[in-house]
Amino acid sequence: MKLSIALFGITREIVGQPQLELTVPEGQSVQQLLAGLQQTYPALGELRSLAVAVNNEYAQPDAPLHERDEIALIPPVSGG
Amino acid sequence: MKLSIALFGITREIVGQPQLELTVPEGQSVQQLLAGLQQTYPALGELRSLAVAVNNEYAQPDAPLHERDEIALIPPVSGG
Amino acid sequence: MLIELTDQPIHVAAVLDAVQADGAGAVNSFIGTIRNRSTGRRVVRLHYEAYDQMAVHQLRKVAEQAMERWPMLQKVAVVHRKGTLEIGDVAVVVAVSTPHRAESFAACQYIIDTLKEVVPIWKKEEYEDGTVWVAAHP
Amino acid sequence: MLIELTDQPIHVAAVLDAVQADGAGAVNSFIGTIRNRSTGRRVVRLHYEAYDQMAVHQLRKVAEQAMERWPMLQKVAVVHRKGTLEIGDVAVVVAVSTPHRAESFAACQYIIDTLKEVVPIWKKEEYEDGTVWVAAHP
Repeated sequence: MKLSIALFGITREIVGQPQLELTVPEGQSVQQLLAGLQQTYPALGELRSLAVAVNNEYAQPDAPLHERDEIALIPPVSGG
Repeated sequence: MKLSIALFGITREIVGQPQLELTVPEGQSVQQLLAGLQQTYPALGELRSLAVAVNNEYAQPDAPLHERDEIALIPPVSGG
Repeated sequence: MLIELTDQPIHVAAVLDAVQADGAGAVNSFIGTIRNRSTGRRVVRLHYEAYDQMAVHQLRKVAEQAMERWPMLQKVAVVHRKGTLEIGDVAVVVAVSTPHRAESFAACQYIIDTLKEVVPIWKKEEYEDGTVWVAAHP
Repeated sequence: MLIELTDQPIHVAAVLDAVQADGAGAVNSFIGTIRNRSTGRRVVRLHYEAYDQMAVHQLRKVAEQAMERWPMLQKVAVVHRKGTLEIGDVAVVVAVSTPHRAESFAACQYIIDTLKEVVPIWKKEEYEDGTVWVAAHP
């Protein structure tokens, strides 16, 4: 399936673009997605934390992803 | 000695005037002043509390009063 | 430090501006306004009376105590209204600025809590059928 | 409930007005401004970036959680700025109104504390000799 992943802040700078288009096996989990990305972009693994948001909510590591999901990487937030 | 006592809020209403002029024995304490006033105006004794301010500070019960002191009765405050 | 007792409407934005400081990232403020209800009775308006000189002196002391207790406090402003106030009117504004936020909450709360205990200001609530000096009796 | 993410300067007085309610005697507000120093370095300006739709959704969730936890909360307003901010600019304003003051402090502090943990907004500090994404690395 095809996933589109929105990138913000330092993840956008690490990857070098605001959006990533990936083709991954059906039913891939949040955890598997992160593992793959951290292999391709080792600097992602150096962050204090890295969460995945699915449809505007923080997703659990074992949550399966779907093609229509709005997915984003969430590096450590620093609002306020 | 002569004391002038400023009255506010409910104490002003109980006494019926904003200022009391009293002649008391030299060296009278805060406590003695209060006891005398509560005898003359029993309604003062029904308040939740009644403090005496001397020169803008709360006075201890055994503090002696002086003729030039700025004295005020302080019923329960309710600012804010 | 801005300490004021006034019979004029309080301009909240001006009080907040008074605590702005380039080194202060956090401003906490408390605004006390006149409620339309008190212990279940409908309040029509309120009358605040103050022992002016002592009130200002005690307000200043409370602010100074806060600055001793939280040395990182940058600026403090306390403005209290007196006279007759209508529902919704601002009775008091406390504002403090600090580099970090936790202290701004603690210091602001300390100031308003202590103000309500020690500053000689009295309010008389007016209802449709009478008036009461708040907290006067047990 | 007023929840807003904006690239325009925040008008603090308007945010405070948004939580006024006749039944609310207490308004607590927190204003976060840009400091000229961070961990000892001189900050020139800041850049805030947000995941807009999730940020607004999460801001709303935080406000709703506060209203569940403090059912006496009358109104809540949270406005967060994004884009480039200069020293002294307002980055965030949280304001809550309650009938009694203790809850106003607790609820306001809960909202800003939780906002800083969960809302997808990121700031990059700009110094004279470089930039850093705040809190990104251990």
